[in-house]
Amino acid sequence: MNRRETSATGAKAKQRTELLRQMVRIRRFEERCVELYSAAEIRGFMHLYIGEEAVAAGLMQALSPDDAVVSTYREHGHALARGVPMVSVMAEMFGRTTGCSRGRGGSMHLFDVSRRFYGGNAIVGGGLPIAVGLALADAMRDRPQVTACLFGDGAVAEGEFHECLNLAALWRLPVLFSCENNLYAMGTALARAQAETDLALRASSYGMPSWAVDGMDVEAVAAAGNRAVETMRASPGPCFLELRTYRFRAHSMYDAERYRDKAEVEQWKQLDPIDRLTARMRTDGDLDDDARATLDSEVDAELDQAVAEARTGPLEPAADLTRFVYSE
Amino acid sequence: MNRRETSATGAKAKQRTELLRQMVRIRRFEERCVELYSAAEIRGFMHLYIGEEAVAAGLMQALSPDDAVVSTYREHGHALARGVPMVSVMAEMFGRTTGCSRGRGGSMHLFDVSRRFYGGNAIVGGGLPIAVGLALADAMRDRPQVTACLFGDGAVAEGEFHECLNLAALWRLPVLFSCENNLYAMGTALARAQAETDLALRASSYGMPSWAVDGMDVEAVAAAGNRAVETMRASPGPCFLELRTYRFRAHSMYDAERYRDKAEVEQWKQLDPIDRLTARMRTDGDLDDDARATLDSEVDAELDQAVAEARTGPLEPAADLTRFVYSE
Amino acid sequence: MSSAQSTYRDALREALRDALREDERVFLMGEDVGRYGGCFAVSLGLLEEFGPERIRDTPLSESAFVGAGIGAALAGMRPIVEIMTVNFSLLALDQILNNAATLLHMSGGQLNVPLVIRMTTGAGRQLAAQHSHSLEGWYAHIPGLRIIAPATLPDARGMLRPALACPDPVLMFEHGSLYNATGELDDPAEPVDIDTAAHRRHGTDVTLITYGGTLPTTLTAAEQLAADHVEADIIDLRTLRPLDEPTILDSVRRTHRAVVIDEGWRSGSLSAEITARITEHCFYDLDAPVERVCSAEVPMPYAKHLEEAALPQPEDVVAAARRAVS
Amino acid sequence: MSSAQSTYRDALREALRDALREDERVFLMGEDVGRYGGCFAVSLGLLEEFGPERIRDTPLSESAFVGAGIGAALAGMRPIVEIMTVNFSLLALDQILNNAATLLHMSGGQLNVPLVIRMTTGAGRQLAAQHSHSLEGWYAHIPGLRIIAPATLPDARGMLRPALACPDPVLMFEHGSLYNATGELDDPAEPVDIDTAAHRRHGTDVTLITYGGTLPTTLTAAEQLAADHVEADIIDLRTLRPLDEPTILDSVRRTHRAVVIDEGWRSGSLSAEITARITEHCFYDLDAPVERVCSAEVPMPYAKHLEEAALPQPEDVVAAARRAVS
Ligand SMILES: Cc1ncc(C[n+]2csc(CCOP(=O)(O)OP(=O)(O)O)c2C)c(N)n1
Ligand SMILES: Cc1ncc(C[n+]2csc(CCOP(=O)(O)OP(=O)(O)O)c2C)c(N)n1
Ligand SMILES: [Mg+2]
Ligand SMILES: [Mg+2]
Repeated sequence: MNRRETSATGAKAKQRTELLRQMVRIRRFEERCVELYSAAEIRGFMHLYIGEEAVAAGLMQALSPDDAVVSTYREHGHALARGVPMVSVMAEMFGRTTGCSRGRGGSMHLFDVSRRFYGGNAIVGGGLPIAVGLALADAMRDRPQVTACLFGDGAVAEGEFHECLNLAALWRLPVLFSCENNLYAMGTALARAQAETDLALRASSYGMPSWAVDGMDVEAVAAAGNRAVETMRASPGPCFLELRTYRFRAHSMYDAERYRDKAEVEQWKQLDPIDRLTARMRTDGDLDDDARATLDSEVDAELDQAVAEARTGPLEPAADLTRFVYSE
Repeated sequence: MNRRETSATGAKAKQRTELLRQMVRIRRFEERCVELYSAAEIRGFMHLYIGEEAVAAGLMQALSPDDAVVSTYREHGHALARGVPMVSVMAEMFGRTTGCSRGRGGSMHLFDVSRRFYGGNAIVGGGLPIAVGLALADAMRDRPQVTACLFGDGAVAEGEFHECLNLAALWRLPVLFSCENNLYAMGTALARAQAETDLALRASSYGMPSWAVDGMDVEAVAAAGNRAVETMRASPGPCFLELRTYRFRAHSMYDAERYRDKAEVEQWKQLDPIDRLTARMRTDGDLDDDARATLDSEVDAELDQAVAEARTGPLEPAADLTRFVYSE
Repeated sequence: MSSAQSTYRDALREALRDALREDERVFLMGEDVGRYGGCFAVSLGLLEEFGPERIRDTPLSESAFVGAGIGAALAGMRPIVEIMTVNFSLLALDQILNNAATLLHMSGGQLNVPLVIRMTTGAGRQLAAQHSHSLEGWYAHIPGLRIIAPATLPDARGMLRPALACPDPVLMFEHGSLYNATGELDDPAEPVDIDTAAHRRHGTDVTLITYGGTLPTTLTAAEQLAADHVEADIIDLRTLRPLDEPTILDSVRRTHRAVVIDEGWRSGSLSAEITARITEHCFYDLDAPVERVCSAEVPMPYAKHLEEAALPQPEDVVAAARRAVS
Repeated sequence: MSSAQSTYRDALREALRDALREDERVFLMGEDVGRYGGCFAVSLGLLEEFGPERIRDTPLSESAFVGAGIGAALAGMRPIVEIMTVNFSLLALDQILNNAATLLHMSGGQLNVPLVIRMTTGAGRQLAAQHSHSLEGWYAHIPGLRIIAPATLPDARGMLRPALACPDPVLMFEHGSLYNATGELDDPAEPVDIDTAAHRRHGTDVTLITYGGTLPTTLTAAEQLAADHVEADIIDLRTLRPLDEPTILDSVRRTHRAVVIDEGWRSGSLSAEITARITEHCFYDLDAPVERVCSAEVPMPYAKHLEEAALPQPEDVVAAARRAVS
């Protein structure tokens, strides 16, 4: 093996480690959230991303800091992978002023304008027009940025989906439509919501490059994300990625999961994106027990610190309740 | 020529005459409306159908009286071809209680429940969900009816279009989506509104039979309408027809038509559906000067009578202003 | 007649079940009403009893399925459309205002729309700015609609029937904080109408006017006031459009003082309309200006202490009533 | 300083032209604003001057292009979005309420939305039930929005600039019956703010409070009243949210009588809020209940005589003012 190869391999291993780290950060963060929710330290609606981490980790690495991200209510993973500090996400869940939305947003409304992370939208489909507008502004100013817009399979049924795909295609705007197809919208299976369940095919009818990706394989997502972003930077216009994934947990914190088989869930768990990448890295010699243990303990340290800081952060004075209704 | 052939030819000639009569009724009706509008006897927004008569005449003959129709604000032609009496349409334009909506609707809101003519909707795309619901009710009660839903090319950009095509396809509802593609939504050419201008192709992506029809040829429309209705009665589910047509006049009563070439308009006028059918009938010996003159004078008599009655119809007492806000 | 412990949620479900059993034209349609059992479990079990044709899960297409409810109603069905929460109803507002509320008039009386639309409303569960609206008072602005808001178990049980019997569109608002409310329910249920307000407490010192999610708040406040020898007359509006003006005005004419408690944002809320009506009709009977206790004019914040600060609390009602009687 | 004859429409266009010239972040987007010249010809000629990038025709996708305006505003542009009429804005209400009005708060102050949305409002042209709404007062219920309604040529000319300078979303309502209104316009134009109401007439007997399309109605009524020796103080609100309470209350404290004239449907209209505020703050100053002159609660009928009967007429204002001063 010559040096060139070693360093390429080293770079790849580093990239993989970074992808793994992001996925583990998200997973561990959310597992902790479950505990905190059970202890009533977090409240409101909380939608877990567990099982879908490959999508956030793979997509976000494709973006540059100048690119924009528009997300949903199931966005802890998106925010963390985008670089929103864990402590400010956690503080938000605790409703503290140190939270990334000063405690006014909660789990469903994470924002970080310094990272061009534009939320955190709890209206299904509601973020798509905003993404189109962000991309429009960039296009009008001849900036090379793209806007990644994440949404679920459920959003495909909304009128706004249609209006936005058409508008972005018509005006050739750099929106990376990223559909996290986890097969369910709450309790509604895709086939009970869509006459045509091939979502990439549906999207391509608007006249934009569209393809489906194994959303349980973080490297596949990363490759697709890179390719889409390259395509968009090279020539204007949107792309559509259907990221085929699965949520391992309930829709929100609790639900009886009457709408799907335990066996189906188990089958998908076999495709756990963290396990898959770990296994692949071990096979390729990119990860050993030590390295994995180090990674885990780094993440745990980050998490412990985040929880500790979040828990003790200040609360907004009630007298300031009506701040931020209008600009100051 | 044996008797069988004669009578078949006779039937065809009769059908053609009927199609011609409907188109002439619509054309003459609207030409009179223009005069009445200029004389300020009709007010409000008035959208003329002149040039598009083949669509209404061809489609409506495919429906049975039990079928339902949902229309737009450009619906004089639809109402007349559906069998709403000319006098009650005209009286509506005059704002009389003898109008088909008691003078409360005007040009954009013609209704006739006895003919299952459900309006008359001035919100672009607003009629589509209603059509889906009418078809749903019929489907739930195993009735063989279909609901024809007319709308323009402009409506294709609306979110409701998308939601309704998907819902009808998903639930296999008998909606005949009838898109009158006259190439413009007000001043916006189709190519400036749709990334994909082949509307039948777009519709087919929802998983329903869809095809384009020469909307300037009333016999082609009739054939397509018949085929679609047969298809739908034979096996449940929607169909989509893209009826390629053109409006000869301004969007509403007046507009400067800054958005299209005079030459383009002239070219389309060469395809005048009344002229085309007339010519074909003459060639085939289905129409002679006398017959045409008779038809014209019958229509004019109907129209004169309609105007005379409409003009003298009673006005709703102002004291009854708030009737029909709630059921009585 | 017997009576049993129940919840607001169960009462709603029983009403749905009765309606589905009694009239085959009735069906329920909305997001996750079937397999999931309803996002707030109101329709749990109905799919199993009535099947997927009548308990109809819809895609996330609010405008289409609300409009489809209108169309089905026109064709003689009696659809009950569930919108998960009032926040999402904005996506269907065109259908609700431009079609449901308007078709009867536009058609000169031909097309009535016997449609019931149910939705959850209100804050109090830290669901933040896009899931905590109280827009029922806002909807009450629209002619052609009837707006109802059951606040008690008997009303949750009883208002669906007259709503379905009504030939016009009825919007029914269920406050999210009430689903777990418990109480006794008579069997057979007492019939309820959707025309009149209900007296929830009798008193002569001040009239407290409220509805829905703030009824419990108001009842609590009344107890505190009573401890202080201020006896409140409490009116639960139940129907927000049309308002039962006589009941409101009668009470105010007796007490000469009124407080309106309304979870809507204060400016342009239903409380403003009630204040205006009272002053228009009882101006010379009033001993003090009508007081309003509303939500702060802020998109609802997530943090618990801020949400509480934003919402009408019993102490706010007590303070307003004290001002009125002082 | 000179002055010239102009129309309300031209004044709006001049304001747009100035904004587009002065700030390259400004662009206009909406249905038929470009090639068609605007459905009411407000933007006629702007496409030729500023090109299709900045005078942007949109497909019929109200929700998408309003939301795109929000997104573009977030990214530093200064979009002006035109919705043809307020009726169609219902299709974009989710974006307006759940996003434009809410993002600043939800994000804890990070995301302001400097967006201007213009739309036509109001009845009077026999456009019937789906094209005649007056919903600006209804929109004024929503925290996070600013609502403005220029009624005069100088305001049509002057309010866009402060609206664009405002870091928050501003909805501007143009009454359809005003576009052809003529008058003098100063050059250079007097600056106008979007914070204060304007006095349109001074009088001491009764305060008439109105805005937008009913200002001419109210001015006509005032002349009739003056002939009868009743001198009206006329307040043109101009900004419906936030309300300029001091100006309203000052006047009522002087006249002791008030009439609100508002084209919205009476129940739950802005007139109710104004009535409530006046009674809350000036209860002991009032010599008579506040009167309201509103539209009949009916989807607007087409027939001319019915539409006229549904809308506030000068005689209705005169009668209400007479009741107030009697
Ligand atoms: C417009 C709207 N309708 C309904 C809801 C309630 N709701 C919240 S999440 C959800 C399911 C969305 O499914 P999907 O888009 O597939 O995303 P996922 O939750 O699977 O990530 C629903 C119905 C909502 N928030 N907004
Ligand atoms: C939701 C909505 N947006 C805008 C309008 C204004 N408008 C009325 S007709 C029209 C054009 C519609 O074009 P199309 O659907 O092609 O029908 P056509 O007029 O060509 O028959 C527009 C924009 C409207 N009525 N409703
Ligand atoms: Mg999903
Ligand atoms: Mg068209």
